[in-house]
Formats: sequence, C-alpha cells, structure tokens
Amino acid sequence: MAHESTSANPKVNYEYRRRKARDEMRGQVTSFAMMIFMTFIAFIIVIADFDKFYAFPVLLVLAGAQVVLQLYYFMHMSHKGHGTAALFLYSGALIAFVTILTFLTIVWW
Amino acid sequence: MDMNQKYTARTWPESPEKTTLEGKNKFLGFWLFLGGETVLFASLFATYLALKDKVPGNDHALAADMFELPLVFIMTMLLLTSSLTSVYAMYHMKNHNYQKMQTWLLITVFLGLAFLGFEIYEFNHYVHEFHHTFTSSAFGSAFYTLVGFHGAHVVVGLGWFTLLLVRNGKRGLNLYNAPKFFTASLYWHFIDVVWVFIFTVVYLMGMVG
Amino acid sequence: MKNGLKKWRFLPLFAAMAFILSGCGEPFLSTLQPAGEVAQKQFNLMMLSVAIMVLVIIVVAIVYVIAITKFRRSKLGDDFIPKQVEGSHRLEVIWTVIPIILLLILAVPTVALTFELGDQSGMEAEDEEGNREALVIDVRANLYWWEFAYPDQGVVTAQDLVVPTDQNVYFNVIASDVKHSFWIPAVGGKIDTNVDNMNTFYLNFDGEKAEEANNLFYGKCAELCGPSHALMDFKVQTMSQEDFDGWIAAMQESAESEQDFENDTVADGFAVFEEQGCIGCHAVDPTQQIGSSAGPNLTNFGERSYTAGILDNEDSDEVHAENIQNWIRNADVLKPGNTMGGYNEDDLSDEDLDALTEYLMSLKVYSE
Amino acid sequence: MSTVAEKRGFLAVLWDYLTTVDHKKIAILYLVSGGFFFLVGGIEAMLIRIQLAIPDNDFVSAGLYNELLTMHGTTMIFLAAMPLLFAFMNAVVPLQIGARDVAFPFLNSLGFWLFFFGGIFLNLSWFLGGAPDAGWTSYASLSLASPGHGIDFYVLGLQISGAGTLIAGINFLVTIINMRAPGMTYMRMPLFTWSTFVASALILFAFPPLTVGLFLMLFDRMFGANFFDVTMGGNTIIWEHLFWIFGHPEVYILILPAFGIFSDIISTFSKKRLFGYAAMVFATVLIGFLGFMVWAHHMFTTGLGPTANAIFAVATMAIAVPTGVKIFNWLLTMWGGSIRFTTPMLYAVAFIPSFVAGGVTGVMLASAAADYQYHDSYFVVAHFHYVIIGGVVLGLLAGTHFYWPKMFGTMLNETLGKITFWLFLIGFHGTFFIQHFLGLMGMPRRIWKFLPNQGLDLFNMISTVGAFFMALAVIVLLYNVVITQIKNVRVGNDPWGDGRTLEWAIPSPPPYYNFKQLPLVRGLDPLWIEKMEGRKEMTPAEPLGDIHMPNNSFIPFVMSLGLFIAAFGAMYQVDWRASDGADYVWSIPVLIIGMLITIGSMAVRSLKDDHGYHIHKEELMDDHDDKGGRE
Ligand code: HEA
Ligand code: HEA
Ligand SMILES: [Cu+2]
Repeated sequence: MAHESTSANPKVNYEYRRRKARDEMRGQVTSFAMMIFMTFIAFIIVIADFDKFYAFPVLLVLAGAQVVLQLYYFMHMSHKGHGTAALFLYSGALIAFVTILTFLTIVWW
Repeated sequence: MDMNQKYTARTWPESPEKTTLEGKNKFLGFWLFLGGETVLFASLFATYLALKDKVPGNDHALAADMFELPLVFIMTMLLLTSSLTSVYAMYHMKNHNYQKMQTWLLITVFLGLAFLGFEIYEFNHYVHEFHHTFTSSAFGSAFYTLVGFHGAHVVVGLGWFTLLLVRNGKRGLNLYNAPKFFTASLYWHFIDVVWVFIFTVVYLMGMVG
Repeated sequence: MKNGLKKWRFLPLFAAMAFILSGCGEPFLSTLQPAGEVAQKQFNLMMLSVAIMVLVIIVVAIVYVIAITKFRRSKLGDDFIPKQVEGSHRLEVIWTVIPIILLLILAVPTVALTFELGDQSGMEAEDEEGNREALVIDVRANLYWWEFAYPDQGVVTAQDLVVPTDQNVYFNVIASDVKHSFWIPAVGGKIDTNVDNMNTFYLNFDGEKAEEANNLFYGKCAELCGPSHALMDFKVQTMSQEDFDGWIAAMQESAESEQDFENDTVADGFAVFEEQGCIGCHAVDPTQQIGSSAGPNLTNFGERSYTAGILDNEDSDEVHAENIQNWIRNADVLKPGNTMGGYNEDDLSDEDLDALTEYLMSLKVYSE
Repeated sequence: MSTVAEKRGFLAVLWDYLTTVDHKKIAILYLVSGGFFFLVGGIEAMLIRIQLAIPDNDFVSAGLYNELLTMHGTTMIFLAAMPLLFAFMNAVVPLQIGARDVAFPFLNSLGFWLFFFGGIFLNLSWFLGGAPDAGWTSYASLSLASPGHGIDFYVLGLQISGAGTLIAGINFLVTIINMRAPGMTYMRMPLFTWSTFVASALILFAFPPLTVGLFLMLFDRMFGANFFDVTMGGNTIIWEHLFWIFGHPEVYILILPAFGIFSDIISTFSKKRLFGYAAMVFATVLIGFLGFMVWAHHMFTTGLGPTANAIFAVATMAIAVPTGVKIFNWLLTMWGGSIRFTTPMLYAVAFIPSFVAGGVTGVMLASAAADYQYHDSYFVVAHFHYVIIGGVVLGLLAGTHFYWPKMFGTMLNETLGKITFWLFLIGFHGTFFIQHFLGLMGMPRRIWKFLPNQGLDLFNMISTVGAFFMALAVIVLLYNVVITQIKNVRVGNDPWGDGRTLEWAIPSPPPYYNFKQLPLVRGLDPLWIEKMEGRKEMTPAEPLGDIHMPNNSFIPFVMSLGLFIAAFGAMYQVDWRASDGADYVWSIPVLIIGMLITIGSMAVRSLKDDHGYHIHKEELMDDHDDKGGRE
C-alpha cells in the first residue's frame, strides 16, 4: 500500500516533472527576491525613523507576508496533500496569537 | 519494499519524501511538530514582549540602546539566503541529482555557521559593552532565552544536516533517506520563519519603540 | 443583582436553596451567611447558579432514571436487537438551545456583577475640601502575618483589621515576599496580594450582621504561601463609624503621647523588649511606614482578639497572657517556618518573659 | 503471547519489555507504571485525609503536608491519569482503526521511557532532601522562595516526562491520520479514537507553553535568570498564564479520552449505535477548541480586571453546551437500547450523574464574581475531584475492566468488579460531596490543618471516612487483578459478546502484527455490521501478504536514562556554585555525561539504518489459532 505510482509512461512523466520542478524553482526564486525586498523595506522604515504608530503595523504585515512566502513556496504548502499540516499549523498559529495577545494586555494591567 | 533500492532520475518518484509509509508518517509528524513549535516560540515571544526593557535600575541598557541594524541585517540576509539554498537542495533532491543536493546543503550549512558566528559576536558585544547579560535583568533573561532558543535551533539544524550528509555521503539518494533530507530542510525553513519574527519584533520594533 | 432576582421562575427554588444552605457554617466565617453587600450580591449570584444547576440535574436525572430502568436487557431479553438510531436533529437543537438560554440567564448577571465589583471609582471621590470620602486601607501580606495601614489617617496596625460598618471600604493589597490572597469569607470574595503590583477592591461590612458575629470576622490567606499557610489567619473587628473615629483618634494620639508605664513590671517588660531586640522587628509606633518592619506592629497588641492570629484570647487576661507566653516560647512550633522562631529559657528567663508579657498586654490604645 | 512469555526466563521477558516497540506491550508498560503511580498518589491522598480528619491534627508536619499535597496533585495528573489513558490508547486505538502498528513505534517507546524516568526522578525527591511543596501549580513567587531541591525535582521531572507526552501525542495524531484501514474514514472512527485524536492535538499545543514555563523556572532557579524576580524586573503572572494556558487544556486532555471510553462502552452494552455520532464528534472537537480560550478562569482573583474576567467567564460557560450535547447523546444511546449492566457499564452509568454534578459546579466557578468566593476554597477541590474522579477515574476503571480481556486474554472477575464499583462510588461521593459545603463555609484549600471552633469538624471527618471506602475499593481491585492473572482463564475474540468495533474482531490478546490481513471497513461499528450479516469476523481488504515489522530497540531506554542522569547534574550544580559546595564538583561532569549518553544514542539511532523485518506469508499461514487462543 505504500507504493504510489506516478504515471503510466515514465518518460512523459519525467519530462513533465522536470519542467514542473523548474517552473516551481522560478517561483521560489521570485519569492526569495520579494523576501529580500521586503526585508529592505522593513529596515528602511526603521532607519527612516517613522512613528511607532505607522511603523509597527507595516513591519508586522511585512513579516506576515514573508512567512506566507516561506510556508507556501519554500515549504511547499501550496502543494496538495498539505491540508492536515496546514490545519495544525494554523491552529498552532491561532493559539500563538491568543497567547501573545494575552501577554500584551493582561500581564501588565 | 526494499529501502535501499537504487533509483535513477527517471525511476525516482515525484514526491520521494512521501512515497513510503515511513516517509509519509515522518512528513506529517514533522509538520505537526512544527505546529507545536509555533506555540513554543509564541510563548517565548510573549514572555519577551512582557519583559522587554524591564530592568532593575536606570543604569541598565535598554533594547533601543543596544541593537545595531547593520548586524541584524547581515544576519537576516545570511539566514534568508540559506533558506533559498536549501530550497535549491530540495530541487535537486526531487530531480535525483545527489551531488548538487549535497553541494547546496553544504552551502546552507556554511551560511548557517556564519549566522551563528555573528550571533555569538552579537551576544558577546552586549555582554561586554552594555553588561546586558542573562542574569542582569528580567529583560536580559527574556532576550537571551528567546534569541538563544532560536540559536539552539540553528545549531540543531546544522548538526542534523551535517549528520545526514556524513551518513549518506557515499550511498546516494534512496527512499529511506529522502524523507530525512526533506524534513531537515523543512526544519531549516521553520527556523527562518522564526527569525523573520525575531528580527521584526525584537530588533526592528525594539529600535522603533 | 436585582436582575437575577427578577427571574421569578426560580424564586421558590431559590428561596429553598438559600434557606437550606444558610444553615451551614458559622456566621463569622461562612460565605453562606453573607454579612455585607458584596458577599450578599455574590451569594445571590451563587444561589441563582445553584438554582440553574439543580434544574439541569433534575432534567438529566429524569431522562437518566427512565433510561436505565426501562431499557434493561434483563427485561427485554437477550435476543432483542434495538433499533440502530442515527440521531435526531430536533433533539440536538433542543439540547443545544436550552442550555444556551440557561447560560445566558447566568452570564448576564455574572458580567454585570463582575463589572460592578470591579468598579473602584468610589475610592477617588472627594468632598469639597479635597479630602477623600471613602476609607482606604492598605493591606500588606507577609509570610504568615498581615499589616494594615490607614494612609489618610496615618495609622498602621497588624493582625486585627479594624473597620467601620455600613460603608464601602477600599483595600489596596500587595505582598512583600510571596503571593498571598486576602479573604474575609463572610464579607466578600477574595483578592490576591501579588508581589508584582497593587490590587484594589472594596468590601462593605454590614452592621447588623456583624453583631450576629460578635463584631469579629475571620480572615484567611487563600493562596498557598508556605508551611504555615493554614495559620495565616487574621481577624476583623467591626465597629460603628463613631467608634472607628474614636479608635483612629486614639491610635494617632498614642503616637504622640509619651511612654508612661503603669507599673514597674511593665517598665521592666519594656526593657526586655528592647534588650532582646524585639523592637527591631516589632514597632510600637502606629505611624510607622507600612512594609518597613519584619514583624507585626504591636501598638495596640493588648487589644487584639487573637494572639498571632490563631490563639484565641477569649477576652480573658489569663488566657491572653498564657497565649503570649506560649507564642514567645514556641513560635516556631505554632507557626512552622515563621521568621520569629521560639525563645527558650536560655534566651529569655521566666521572669523576663513575665515582665515582657505584662508589657505587651499593656499595649492598649482604645479600651476604656 | 503471555503463555509463551511465561515459559521464557524472567530476564528474557524483562529485556523484551525494555526494548519493545510493540504498542500492545507499551500499553502494558503504561498500565503498570501508571497504576503504580496511582497507588502512590492515592497513598498521599490518604495521608492528606488522615491529617484533615480532625481539627488541629499533628499527624504530619506542615512542611510534609505541603509536599504531600503537591506530589498528590502532580503524581495523579501527570504520572497516573495521563499514562493510564495512554495505556488504553496504545492498547486499543491502533486496533480500532485496523492498523498493524502505530506510526512511530520507536518514538512510542521513547515516549514511554521519558515519562517513566521523569516520574521516577520526580518521586526520588522524597528520598533526596524533600519533595516539591508549592502545589501542583507551583506559582512562581512561592516556588522561587522554596528552599532545597524540591521544586527542581518538579521542574526537571515534568520537563522530561512532558517531552514523552508530547511525543506520544504526535505519534497518535499521525497514527490516526495515516494508518487507518481501508474504508475507515474519519466519520467511521469509534469515539475513543476520535477523542484520542482531539486529546493528542491538545497535547501538541498545550505542552509547549508548559515546556516554556518550566524552562523559565529552571533558568531562574538553576541558572540565575530573573523571569519571576520582581526586584530584577521580572513578573510572576507570566508563570500563572503559561501554566494555565497549559493547565486548562490539560483537564480536557484527561477527560476527552475518558469520554471516548464511555461512548464505546455505553454503545456496546446498550447494543445500539451511538446516538448522534456526528454531533458527538463535533462536540469533542469543539470542547478541544474552546479548551484553549478559557484558561484565565483559574486567575479570576489575580486582578486581571473586570473586562478580562467577564470575557473568560462567558467563554468558560460556553463549554457547558458541547458537553451537554454529549451527556444527552449518551442518555439517548441508552434510551431504547438493551442495557446490560456489566462492570464497565456500571461505571459508565455512574459516570453520567457524577460528571454532570462536577460539570455544573464548574459552570458555577465560571461565574467570575461568585468565583471570588469559591476560588482556592474546598469548593474548587470538590469540583475538580467530581470531574476528575467522576469522569476520568471512573473512565479508567471502566476501561480497565472493559479492555482487560483484550490486553491480557483473560477477564477480571465480575463480582469483585462490582464490589469495587460500589465501594468506590460510595466512597467518592462521601469524600467529595461534603467538600462543596466545606468550601462555602469558608475552608480554604491547601491548608495543613484547620483549627477547631470554625464549624468544619464534622464534614471533614465524613470526607475522610469516604476516602477509606475508596482505598478499600482499590484494594479489592488489586486482589481481583492478582487472582484473575493466576487463574488465567483464556477468552476469545469478543469476550463481552457485544463488541462492535474492530478490536473485538481479532484474538485477545492480538498477535503481535494485529491483523493478518487488514480488514475492510464498511461503516460505523464495523464488527456489528458483519455480525448483523451473520459473520463472526471481518472481511479482509487485502490478500495475505508479507508484513513489515519494526525491530525492537534499547535506544529509547538509554536515551531517557541519559536525560535522567543529566537532570541530577543540572540540579546539583547549583550547590556546587554555592560557596561551600565543593562536594558537588561532580555535578557538571554528570550533566555532561548524561547529555552525551542521550545525544550519543540519538546519533546511533540516526547513523544505524533500521529497516525492520518482514514476517513472511508462509509464516503467517502456519501461524495457527493457538497464538491468540481464538474461540
Ligand atoms: C477532568 C478535569 C476537569 C474538567 C472536565 C473540568 C471541567 C470544567 N471546569 Fe474545572 N477544574 C479542574 C478540572 C476539570 N474541570 C481542575 C483540576 C481545577 C483546579 C485546578 C487547581 O486550581 O488546582 C479546575 C478548576 C476550575 C475553575 C477554577 C476555579 C478556581 O480556582 O477558582 C473553573 C472556573 O471556571 C472551572 C470550570 C470548569 C468548567 C466550566 C468545566 C466544564 O467543562 C464542565 C462542563 C460540563 C457540564 C456543564 C455538565 C454537563 C452539561 C449539561 C448537562 C448541559 C446543561 C448545563 C448547563 C446549562 C449548565 N474549573
Ligand atoms: C487525577 C487526579 C486526582 C485523583 C485521582 C485524586 C484522588 C484523590 N484526591 Fe486529590 N487532588 C488532585 C488530583 C487528584 N486527586 C489535584 C490536582 C489536587 C490539587 C493539588 C494542589 O492543590 O496542588 C488534589 C488535591 C486533593 C485534596 C486537597 C488538598 C488540599 O488542598 O489541602 C484532597 C483532600 O481531600 C484530595 C483527596 C483525594 C482523595 C481522597 C483521592 C482518592 O480518590 C484517592 C483514591 C486512591 C486510593 C485511595 C489509592 C489506594 C491505595 C492503596 C489502598 C494502597 C495500597 C498500596 C499497596 C498495596 C502498595 N486531593
Ligand atoms: Cu480550567
């Protein structure tokens, strides 16, 4: 039961897979470039000394976007068969969020 | 199925990490583990945020006094790049190109080592320049614990890659070790994810506020 | 908690519960015999919830009893194959919606009372001259003893909390060593005395109910704090506003008045008190800063109802004297782990102890 | 199997158990060690009750009392209740889903040994200078002030056994997701499997905060950090939050599997499929989810402010709804069924009202403004023993009787079982019902002694008498176990006769590979379906073929042992650093040696390929019925 046949004709399959992998690689390089870019922006925001009020949300959004790129492109969560993994990761993220929110609000009251 | 069966690029399955039942289990189990790690790091972040700049006296250095952007920037670039190189490694793993995979993993390891070097330098700097130590204040304890936990993950990740490379150096890729390489690289990406939050929340937001 | 009471359906049940439960416990200790507005409101909320819970239990019990009596295999025979029912949407809805309604009936007054009790704005109210209207008391919990300060009056005392009846009294509570919790069950719920920060809440001592309890309530530490956690009791003396004003005045006066000893033994006792170093931990100055000494302030020690919060003086000088001596000799046994420790004959001779006792019992400010 | 085992020497059996990766044997390991710790925790409880029988008692000293109460709570929760649940999960879940094994047999064994060594470490504190004494919650200010090494034992012991629990949780999750037999869809899984699944998910997310909390405590106590030291900027409330973010889900980790056991028992002995199966599943998941949103109800009096208190109060109350759904579905399962009052069913039937009573007091506690009165009083003690004993322990006792034949191939004596049941039930209500009133009458919890003349004497005495009934019940159970194993009357696949799920379709105990051929699952309660169609066994889903099995391994034991050793080093290096600690210079080397053992065995594990072995088709065909003693 552990066998998972890929395609009837290995040759076609091979070519197809190579191409797909290359396409994917291109996507990954693009997302890497975006991540670098976002990091730059994040640092510039800090160097430019924006007000906390504006800087924090932007920084957090940038971090969030980077994480999504990591998860979906680098860690292949965009591929099928990641449903359960995503479910558990997001559950963890939800609890993580609640925990952090708590510590920001009702530890120092 | 014989785990050591030899494959060529053509017979190599599409998702080698999930082809065997062992691989499938390992793959899922590892993702679940990462779900738990998310909560683990959240607890550490939460603790850090609650204790940030909480020091016993006025003479103790605060976050904004110490952090240096260039250093953090370099560290971020190193780790981000190492994430990309491990993606390259997995690309070659899927194409059953063992040699290239090894090369890219090796590069990843070196980038990780460089990152660690900077981190050690950084900690050393804080301790000597600012007397900001693990025991000098609650802020110190929380800072070194959060960043140190991440650093420890980096160490484990590097050890893991190294062990895998050494163990499998001569025997090439098969369905027994492919899932191992794959989960190790997932781990590496996760370390990067955590770092994204560390540089944002600890350093960048620490500098601003 | 008026809106809770308005749920007329529960009224008979409610009354019956309250009647049965109020037979429980002692008026100076039991939450079931509330002796103040806060405790009363909490009691009402408790009774509302008990009523709901009893209702739930009754419903479950009815279905339950029928099910386990009617559907026994011994009655139905071994061959009986029950219908394999999948479920019922209508029933699912019913037993989802009804509990939600019951919970709402409980949740609304809960939230209301939580906010009501959480409202400390009364503490800030000032009269025309800018003086605070309400009485504020600072509470400091220490390993196995309690310190109470009246910041606006400039008075500090320990172990026996003295409060006026029929008004809101505000408390600022904190701990000096480890976490404790401040609880006077008959008068209202507890609040933790954290080491990190000050907590604030209020209580209201009902004059009439207090009389039933002989104007003396038991206070407890409600957070595990070490070996003698069980013995970290304190007492609350309640009195009318006038008496309280008199008490405060007497305390303030005692700070200004010169030491004058009734007789020589007392004077000797004071000498022992100084020589033995008692004074290093125990101040007899009511204006002392809260939190500045290692042991309870003893200014009005002679008037306290219990020695060390646990030994009942029974309003009798003999018992009181006995308690004091027992305590000084065996403090470490009576309250294990406390910082005072016992003084045996080598440390303190019997004569000295007698004199010391005499002195301590003479520490009165407000008894006629 | 056990008949085979008896013929072998004791050492061979011991070695077998030390190295086993078979989930059925690991189940037995969990059962035995969890049972042992239950006795330990129970003896501690008895000492507590004896001390509190009369006012101003001096049976135990103040310090010892605090150690007893801390170790009672900690042992019962971490070392008794959870491992006992793991015992049944290991024994039953793989069978219920038609799997040959768990997903990670090696990790399964590692999880057990970590728990075991953690538990032993914690309990060694009794002999090495004193047990922890700050309550099972170990609130930071008190636990930092606690002298000696008691709290260090707590921190390190729980850290080690907690790692084992986390591993076990992940293992069950992956097993249930990946290893189900053909046709065993999610919505056909028995409720015990479902509740194991949800409880494991809770473990996955609840244990990391505990791990972090313990690390902070460890750093503060052993390495000079200042997380909880207020004078250095620390904050003790952090511990309270981290502990309860773990602590509240923990109580559902305990109760959900018990719910699962009861669901299976009630449906089995009512001869009826579970009423409202889908709703039951949904309610289980919902309870798990809500369980993470309510922890601050343990901190109502901390001073979080009315807004936080109100939010957490309402969120807490919400849990009553899915729990109520479960209660009513159990009632309706019995309704219209054909109920047979076997011992397990007696427990299940007693569980319903007992748990409801505990649950509704939980809702009363959730009422924040009123909780200011209940909190840290005996009312809370009454609440949680009602839910824990009335829910979890009754579930464990029910499971013990229900699954004993599956695990050991012989049945516990029913008459003795019923005697145990009645003694325990009477004792339980006698002990704890009265404690509600003690709490309301103003008795704080965790008090070493209560003084006379406070109106608390009579009820405390009654409570103590009740506890003796429970002790008697436990002794009868032990006796039952012993004579049952001595008589050793073998039973067949389905000894209760009413089995509905897959575990009852194979021999008791099952052969080490569980299923010769994986069964084909055609619906909920697959065995019942086959029975209704006149078959006694499952239809296979595959032809007879080779079966892949994992090899035994000693590495998990060694790995855990290494941590156990390292923990001593970590703990005593504090004394070494203290000025007069020359006697403790060995501590750092011990720490290092321990870590090297662990890391070394991890390296061995990853460097040495372990592909397991195959049982060949021919062997399986030879393998006649004698192996499991089928009917
Ligand atoms: C197995 C363990 C277990 C379980 C299942 C529960 C279940 C619940 N618990 Fe309990 N609890 C503990 C173990 C458990 N608890 C422990 C160990 C402590 C103390 C820790 C310590 O301090 O040491 C504690 C403490 C505790 C507190 C803190 C008290 C304090 O310290 O001041 C609170 C407060 O809200 C609470 C609430 C609840 C609620 C609302 C539920 C609910 O899940 C109950 C839901 C069930 C029902 C309500 C019954 C069935 C429902 C119906 C029949 C439907 C209709 C019902 C209504 C409309 C009400 N619990
Ligand atoms: C799974 C959880 C669990 C279980 C099963 C129990 C079971 C029992 N518990 Fe408790 N308990 C807790 C969890 C649990 N408890 C927790 C978490 C606390 C809070 C701790 C804290 O405040 O920090 C607590 C606290 C607690 C207190 C309050 C202490 C205090 O606040 O000062 C009391 C007092 O009555 C008590 C009593 C009992 C009793 C009588 C039993 C009985 O049911 C026990 C029954 C078992 C036995 C009686 C075993 C019998 C053994 C033998 C007969 C010996 C035979 C031996 C050999 C042959 C070797 N427990
Ligand atoms: Cu809870």
